[in-house]
Amino acid sequence: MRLDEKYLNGLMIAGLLALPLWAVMADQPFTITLVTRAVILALAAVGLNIVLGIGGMVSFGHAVFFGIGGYAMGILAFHAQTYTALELGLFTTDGTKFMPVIWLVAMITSGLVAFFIGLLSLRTSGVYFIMITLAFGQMFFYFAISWAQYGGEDGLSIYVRNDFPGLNTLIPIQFYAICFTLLCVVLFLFARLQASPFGLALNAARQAGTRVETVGLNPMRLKLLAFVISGAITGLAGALFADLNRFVSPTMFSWQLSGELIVLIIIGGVGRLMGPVIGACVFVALEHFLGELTDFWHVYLGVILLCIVLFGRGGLIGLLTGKEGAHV
Amino acid sequence: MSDPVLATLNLNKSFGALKATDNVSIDLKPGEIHAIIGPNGAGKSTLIQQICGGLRPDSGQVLLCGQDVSGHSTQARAQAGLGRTFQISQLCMEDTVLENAILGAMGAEGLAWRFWQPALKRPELRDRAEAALERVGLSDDRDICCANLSHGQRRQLEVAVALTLSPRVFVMDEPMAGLGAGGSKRLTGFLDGLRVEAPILLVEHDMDAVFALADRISVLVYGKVIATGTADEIRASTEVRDAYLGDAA
Amino acid sequence: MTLLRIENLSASYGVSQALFGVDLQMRQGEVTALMGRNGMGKTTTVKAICRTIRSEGTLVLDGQDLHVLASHKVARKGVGLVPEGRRCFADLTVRENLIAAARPGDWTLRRVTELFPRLGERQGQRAASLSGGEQQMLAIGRALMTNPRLLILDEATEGLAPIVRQEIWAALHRLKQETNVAILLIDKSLKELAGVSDKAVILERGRTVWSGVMADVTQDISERYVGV
Amino acid sequence: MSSILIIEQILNGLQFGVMLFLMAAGLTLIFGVMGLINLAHGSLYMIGAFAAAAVAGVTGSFLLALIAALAAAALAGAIVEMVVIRRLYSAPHLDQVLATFALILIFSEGTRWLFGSFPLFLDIPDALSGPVTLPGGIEYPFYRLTLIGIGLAVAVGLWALIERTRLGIQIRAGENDREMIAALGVDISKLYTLVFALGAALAGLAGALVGAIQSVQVGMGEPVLILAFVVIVIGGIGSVRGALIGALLVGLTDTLGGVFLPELFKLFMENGAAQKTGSALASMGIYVLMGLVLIWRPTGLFGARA
Amino acid sequence: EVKVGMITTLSGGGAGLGIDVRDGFMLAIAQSGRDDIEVVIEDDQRKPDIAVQLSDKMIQSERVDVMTGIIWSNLAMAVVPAAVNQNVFYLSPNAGPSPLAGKGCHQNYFNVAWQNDNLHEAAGAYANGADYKKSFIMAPNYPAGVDALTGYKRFFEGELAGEVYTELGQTDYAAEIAQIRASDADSVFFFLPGGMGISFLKQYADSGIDLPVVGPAFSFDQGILQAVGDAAMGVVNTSQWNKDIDNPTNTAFVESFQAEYGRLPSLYASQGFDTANLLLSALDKADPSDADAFREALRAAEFDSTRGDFSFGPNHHPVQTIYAREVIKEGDVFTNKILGVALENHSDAYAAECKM
Ligand SMILES: Nc1ncnc2c1ncn2[C@@H]1O[C@H](COP(=O)(O)OP(=O)(O)OP(=O)(O)O)[C@@H](O)[C@H]1O
Ligand SMILES: Nc1ncnc2c1ncn2[C@@H]1O[C@H](COP(=O)(O)OP(=O)(O)OP(=O)(O)O)[C@@H](O)[C@H]1O
Ligand SMILES: CC(C)C[C@H](N)C(=O)O
Ligand SMILES: [Mg+2]
Ligand SMILES: [Mg+2]
Repeated sequence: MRLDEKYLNGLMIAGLLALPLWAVMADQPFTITLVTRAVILALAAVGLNIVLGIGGMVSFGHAVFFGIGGYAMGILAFHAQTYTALELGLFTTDGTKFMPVIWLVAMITSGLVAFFIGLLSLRTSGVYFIMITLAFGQMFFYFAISWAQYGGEDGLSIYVRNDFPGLNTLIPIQFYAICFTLLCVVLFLFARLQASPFGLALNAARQAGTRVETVGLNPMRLKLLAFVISGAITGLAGALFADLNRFVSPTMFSWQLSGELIVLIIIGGVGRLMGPVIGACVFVALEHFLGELTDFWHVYLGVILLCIVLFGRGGLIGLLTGKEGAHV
Repeated sequence: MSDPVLATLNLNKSFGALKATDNVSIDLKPGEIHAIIGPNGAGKSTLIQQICGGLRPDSGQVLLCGQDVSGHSTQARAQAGLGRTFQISQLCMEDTVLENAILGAMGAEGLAWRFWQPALKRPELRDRAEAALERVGLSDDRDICCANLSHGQRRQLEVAVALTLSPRVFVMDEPMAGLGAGGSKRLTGFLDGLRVEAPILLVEHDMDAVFALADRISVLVYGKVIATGTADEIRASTEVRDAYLGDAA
Repeated sequence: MTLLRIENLSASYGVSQALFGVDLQMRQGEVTALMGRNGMGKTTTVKAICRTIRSEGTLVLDGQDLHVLASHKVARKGVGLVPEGRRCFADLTVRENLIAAARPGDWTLRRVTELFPRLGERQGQRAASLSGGEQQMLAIGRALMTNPRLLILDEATEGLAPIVRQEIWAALHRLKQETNVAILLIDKSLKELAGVSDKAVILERGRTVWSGVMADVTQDISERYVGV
Repeated sequence: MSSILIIEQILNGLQFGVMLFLMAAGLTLIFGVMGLINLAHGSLYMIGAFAAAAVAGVTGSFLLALIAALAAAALAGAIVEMVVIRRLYSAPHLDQVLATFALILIFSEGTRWLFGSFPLFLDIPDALSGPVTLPGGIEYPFYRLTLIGIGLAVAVGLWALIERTRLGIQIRAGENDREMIAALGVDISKLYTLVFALGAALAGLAGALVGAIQSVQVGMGEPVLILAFVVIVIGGIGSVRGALIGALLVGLTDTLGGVFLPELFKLFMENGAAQKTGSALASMGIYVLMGLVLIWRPTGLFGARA
Repeated sequence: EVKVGMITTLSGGGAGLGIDVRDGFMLAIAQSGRDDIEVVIEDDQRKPDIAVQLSDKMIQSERVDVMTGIIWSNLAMAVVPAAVNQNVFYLSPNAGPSPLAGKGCHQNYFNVAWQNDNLHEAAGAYANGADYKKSFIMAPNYPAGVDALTGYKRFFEGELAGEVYTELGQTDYAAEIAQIRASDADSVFFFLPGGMGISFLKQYADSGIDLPVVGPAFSFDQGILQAVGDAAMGVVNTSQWNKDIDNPTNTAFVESFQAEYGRLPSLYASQGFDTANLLLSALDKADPSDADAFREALRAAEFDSTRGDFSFGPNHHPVQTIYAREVIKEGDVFTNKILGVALENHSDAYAAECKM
């Protein structure tokens, strides 16, 4: 029996609504934290899915944007909590603990960085693109490690979660509501984008770059814009992730994290709307439940992931709907 | 005589020691089909690549409607009205036939930077795309995924995508290749009618088609134009016969 | 003696069926033309023979059921393929393309470059940078290097200059006369096909709708099934 | 800084480069030639080191240990190819990424399961230990000189295999078009199993050789993996020569950067701070190098294709 | 019923340390015979974000009273401040980053191992005693590495022949060894925990340089000494514990640990064991639900430590004796032997900054 992708998507959203509500009733706050983690990782991966799934650019350095989002939050909140001034050359600020401003800063900064990284990286393609984005990731990673002002390798702790008007973000379900809403918004945008002329052109640029050029479109510009949008979304996710943990550290820039984001997408299904969401949920659930079974749970995780690739072409969504995903 | 829509002036291109294009000057006038023939490896595709912006000539110019486009990118030339088909199909294999055509329509309408309304629901794109598919006879296959098309069907789609652009010039690299005998006959008839919309620079090895269609024929050998003339003139040239036609004339 | 026997062959691409019942018989030394309009299943039949697509029905080469063999085993049984779209190894040189396929027999690097002198001149050039026609020659040369008993040419002369095409047809005539190789030909040029083929098989929507001696392919038949 | 020290550091850079090449050699083969993104390459390296340590522990023979490393890694490689990789050649590249990522997890924790959580002992054989004096009075460990020799030998052998043998040609043909080379009668499956096993064996050899002067522990393959990727991408994928040059460049950049950047900063900074800043920049050095190379030549120094 | 949450590294390359801490801890719990203590153990994979989430879980869902287990300073920095602010007690069995000892100290945070600088300070003190005049010092470029060199310099009275920060996770030390050779140092101090130390020592031994080496115990613990092998023979290292410290608790601990797990305990195991015993001693006196009483009970530190005398300074960090040990071979097994005291009843440099 094959499932229609639409139902699957609906089911997934319903699940993400129901599970935390149940957790509130059953007084299982950690379940909420877990789901929040999955939702934030999903958000980051949705960002990556734009370049990877639609545009076919395998960015192995998306942790850069995740990390920038994280550090944007960390730095702003750090200055706000220590009442120290943040000198930004032209002007000085006291930092802020106001989420929307933090998000904006996170998205703008990571979008800008994505612009420059994209500009340089998009000269290459295929495996070289994978590696040059990795190179940028590593540069940021090592930079963060030695950035003593903000904790270096130790990272930065923010003692209280940042504020959102009208909500008490310290209550897990309320913070979850914020993350979930943002995920839904971004998913909606993703769906529109994918079907829009821009999405179609980007998708075409993945499959046949010369074709796109000969109809008078500039694949480089399409890809670059996609990269910027993608970076900004992943940056937003990074800011949320930092807020979830009330902590940022260079591991947010690590290549393992970039790799994990890619893995999430493949598990769910490349280029699928819900691919990253399903991938993130499954991954987080596996990580959690397998960890309780045995010390050597990585072995089991590995075996399960292997089965997903071998038997589910097009990830779990491919397995359930019987349709292959985008070829990247 | 009217001004040429497309012209090359002394184009040169070498690959190492090989002169793939040697001082080529050809032009294309409104309403005509100008066929380029020549042995394999003579440099026809290389010439087309230079005209369309895929390769940068070592020297020489490309003029489109009198304007020098030599320094322009592929996409700029397409926007300026160059519609091209490839010798080896360049299609989005995971997309449907219609989506491939819509992509062309987007290029023509300059509509790639829209992020909201689904591309398939935009009437201006859809109409344009469906009209083009209709003309090459692919209407019934519009929802088939490109990967599931046969070789010949893909060749038809190549032409359809060029049509969606409503270009001022067509540049076609072996559009008949891969079409069956029946398909070639149909396409020949179709191109015959197309020349009034826009002139066609046609590279083709199918001599039946070339002789039936071409107002002028240029023969390219080792990167050089060795002859230009009407079908009869070319057929009569012994030089061309030796280099290319054999006894197909 | 029957070399290749195909009966009621069916094949699908995923859920969409492409062949519904192809019948085809070939004998050693015989040239058979496989005809039909675009998308009627010619290439799919070839793929089935080469075992690059799954199929059902009878598929027997020289008494051996091909359905139990892997693709490379079929080739080693003597099936040489010139595929649609050439598919030369783009990053290899001309010489390397030929060497990669070589198997002992009459056809050697020397003989192939004699047949196609142009390939000889470009031995060190990457296949990707060859002209379309040169690639086609390379594909044929490469298939010959396997010293096949059954040579399959799918769109053998697509994109070739008339003079080269004549060369190739002449080469095929020579092959037919000088060797005992069986040839399965797909090509759009009816005239040339008729000149070299002994028999013809016509496909329509994945079925054999006509087969017989080439000479019997009347104007009527070709108009009906091939569109000319 | 004395000139002898500078020479010695350049030598160190070159030697580190050759060591990197040894690690990258198997990866070039698998990644460059078969077009497979094998993230589990580091695991095969680890398997080699562990097998060597285990056998050396029991027999006390370094030679047997090397043989064991080759055998174990080759076997693991062959099994992996037959059970997993083989099904993925026609799949999108990304599926290979996920599958080999899964293999890392399995191999790493599996090794820990077998050998425990503590590093293993593997030492340089007596015959190769200690320094020798080079012309100019430079004292240099004999073992490292041996590594240079082995690395160069592997480079030549590999280059000859890929470029000069029929097997090599068929392997490269297979990368271009697997289906086609099979249709021409080449048993590409067997060939690829062989190549994979060979690449794995090289990784295992590197693991054993390098393991003798490093720590043999779970996870030792991961940093190596990244470095090896950097090396072959700088050199250009599929080019053995490129991998060697890339490895030397990376080796020199890393070593000399680590030594000279702090010195440079000392010119205008206080000692400790100069050390910190200098070594921070040095750790980014090879990635900056890779970025620059790729921006300059998008397909690496000797690469033809993407 | 008391619930203890242990977050430690149980998978991946750094797992050995976490496993030792856990085993030592659980050994003490088992020996206490108490069945009203539930220990929840989770693997942090050495990732700070995972550690933070696990700590959320411990606090929110498991509602633990006491937390412990973290090995790495950066993970401790991520977890501890938030945890103790939520009124949970945290007993550190290993990491002792300087901020948590100074300005960031907290009444609910107790370190049962050492402050990060301690062993390095002791190494500096030992170097003075050994009459070293010029040291070449080296550590990875990360906060604990900076702490290490700072600690050594704080006590070492000689000059520095060179000061080098290496890359975290570096495996090849040829360049540094060349620098050492070229310098006019008379001794080498290094802090390279885990695999980095193994690599360095092997390569150093093979280089033919024979300057004396001194370092903290982290590259010479029971878990990795076998992997370093002969290269470590005779090297002096500093530690607050060794298996030959002569007191009944320690003798019994070494014996029972070996009986239980079939291997010699490391200093990490001893730290885990001491942490559990500190906890048990406090539980005997008060219940964690009475935070003030329980805190007082912890602060008193009335338990038999494997290191002998043990007490807390004002910032809840140990005041303890640190020894110089030498690597020796007992039969086939490499291990350490105490040479003498490096620092007696040593506290740490940050206590003055701590206001609680
Ligand atoms: N990138 C390249 N590097 C080297 N030589 C090249 C390159 N591209 C083309 N060539 C050579 O230039 C010549 C012209 O090639 P081109 O593809 O233009 O021929 P063509 O006239 O289109 O032939 P066909 O009719 O067979 O398609 C050929 O000999 C080819 O080998
Ligand atoms: N890879 C594929 N996936 C799915 N369907 C396919 C695929 N290739 C071909 N088909 C379908 O199978 C049918 C037969 O195709 P085939 O390629 O055998 O035709 P053909 O006779 O060789 O045509 P042509 O002369 O155009 O090459 C066609 O209708 C085509 O749409
Ligand atoms: C094992 C110890 C040296 C760990 C150290 N506390 C660190 O933060 O990394
Ligand atoms: Mg051409
Ligand atoms: Mg066909």
